[in-house]
Amino acid sequence: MMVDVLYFAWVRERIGLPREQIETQAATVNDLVAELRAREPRYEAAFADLTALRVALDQELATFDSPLADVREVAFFPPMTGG
Amino acid sequence: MMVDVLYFAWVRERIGLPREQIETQAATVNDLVAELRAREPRYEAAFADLTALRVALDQELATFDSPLADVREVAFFPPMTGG
Amino acid sequence: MKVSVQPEPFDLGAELAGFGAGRSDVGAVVSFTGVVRDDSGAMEALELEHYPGMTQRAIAQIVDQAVTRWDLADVIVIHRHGRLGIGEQIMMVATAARHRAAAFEAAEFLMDYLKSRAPFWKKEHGRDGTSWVVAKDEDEDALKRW
Amino acid sequence: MKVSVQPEPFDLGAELAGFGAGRSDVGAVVSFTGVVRDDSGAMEALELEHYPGMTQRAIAQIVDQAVTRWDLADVIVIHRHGRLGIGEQIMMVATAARHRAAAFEAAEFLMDYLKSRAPFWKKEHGRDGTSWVVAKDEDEDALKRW
Repeated sequence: MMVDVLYFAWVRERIGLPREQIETQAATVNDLVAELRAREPRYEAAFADLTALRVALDQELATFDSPLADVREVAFFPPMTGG
Repeated sequence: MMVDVLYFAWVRERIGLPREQIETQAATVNDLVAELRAREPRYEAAFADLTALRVALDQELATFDSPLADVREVAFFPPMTGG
Repeated sequence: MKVSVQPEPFDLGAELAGFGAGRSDVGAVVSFTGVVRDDSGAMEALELEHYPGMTQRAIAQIVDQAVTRWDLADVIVIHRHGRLGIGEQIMMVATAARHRAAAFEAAEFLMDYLKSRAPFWKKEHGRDGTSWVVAKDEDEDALKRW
Repeated sequence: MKVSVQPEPFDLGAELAGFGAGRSDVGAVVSFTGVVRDDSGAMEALELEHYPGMTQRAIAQIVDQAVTRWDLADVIVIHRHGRLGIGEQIMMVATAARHRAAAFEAAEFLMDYLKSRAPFWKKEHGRDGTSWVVAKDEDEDALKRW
């Protein structure tokens, strides 16, 4: 399946792009992260510490063990600092 | 000694005047209240329940057992409802 | 710091414009505005009596306590007296601080103390007559948290 | 109810003028305004990045939670993004309710959730370079009280 993967804040800076389309068979977010980490050192660096990251699936906060079935947009970012 | 005695809210309405000068030898607020209650039924009515009243001495909140020495202004009123 | 006891209306927006401005250490501004409410559906006006000699000083003492307790860059308290219609603003409090917790806590502290320690008394004028607003036990209890 | 995510400044006074007006059941209005602070003395600007598709909806969900939990007559949330100078307003929240406790609590709830659950990220631009603001443990802990 094709998913849009979005990166924000220092995740975006570390990976070097704000979004990309990815063809994946990953069943969960964790599986997708494993695929990304295997790609290049900049992905490895961005995903080195998952406790420092948050994930949203189709624009709703989710957990890294969430299934990716039917998900069209995955976003990775650091803990939010609004307000 | 002469003291200015002020009444506010329903205390003022029940006694029928906002302030008066009183010549008294009362040692404490309680003594002054006893003198006032002995005057007329409208004072008796106003001071019937001291738990429903507050007192300020020279514009500072005080208690009914406070001494009156050197006090020039005594104010009686119900619990405040500001804000 | 500004404390005002007045019969006139105040302009909340004008008071807040520029409040805490020109300081690089203000990150949080909280305001509270009290408005005349009609719970019974039969109220016509709210009358606020106060103790002119004491009011300004009592409020200033409450503000002093807040400033001692929290690190506040600025404070406003404006409290009206006289006869007010439904929906009119009764009073306002504003606090400016570095962080939101201090600004919120100080504003709530000020409100709790103004409610029970500033010499104002409210009388409701309604179609069925007048009645003095009775202080609530919960307002006195609210002071215990500070 | 009003939720706005925008790069433009907002006018706090204009937003609050008329907020909760025309209702006889509003007795309390609370507002919070977040302002760009310079703690280091070397900051030049604060940049706010956000997640356009998600932000408006995430804020609306937080407002829905507040409205479910407290009896609120009205709510405003305005949050800016983009590059802001020291002293500029970042965001505002306002709540209108019958009593002060609900107005204060709902405003604090909204702030706590916007801080940690609305998709914004702050970057400080200073004379010595740039750095992302790190979320504080205490901001995450603040959610536990609700």
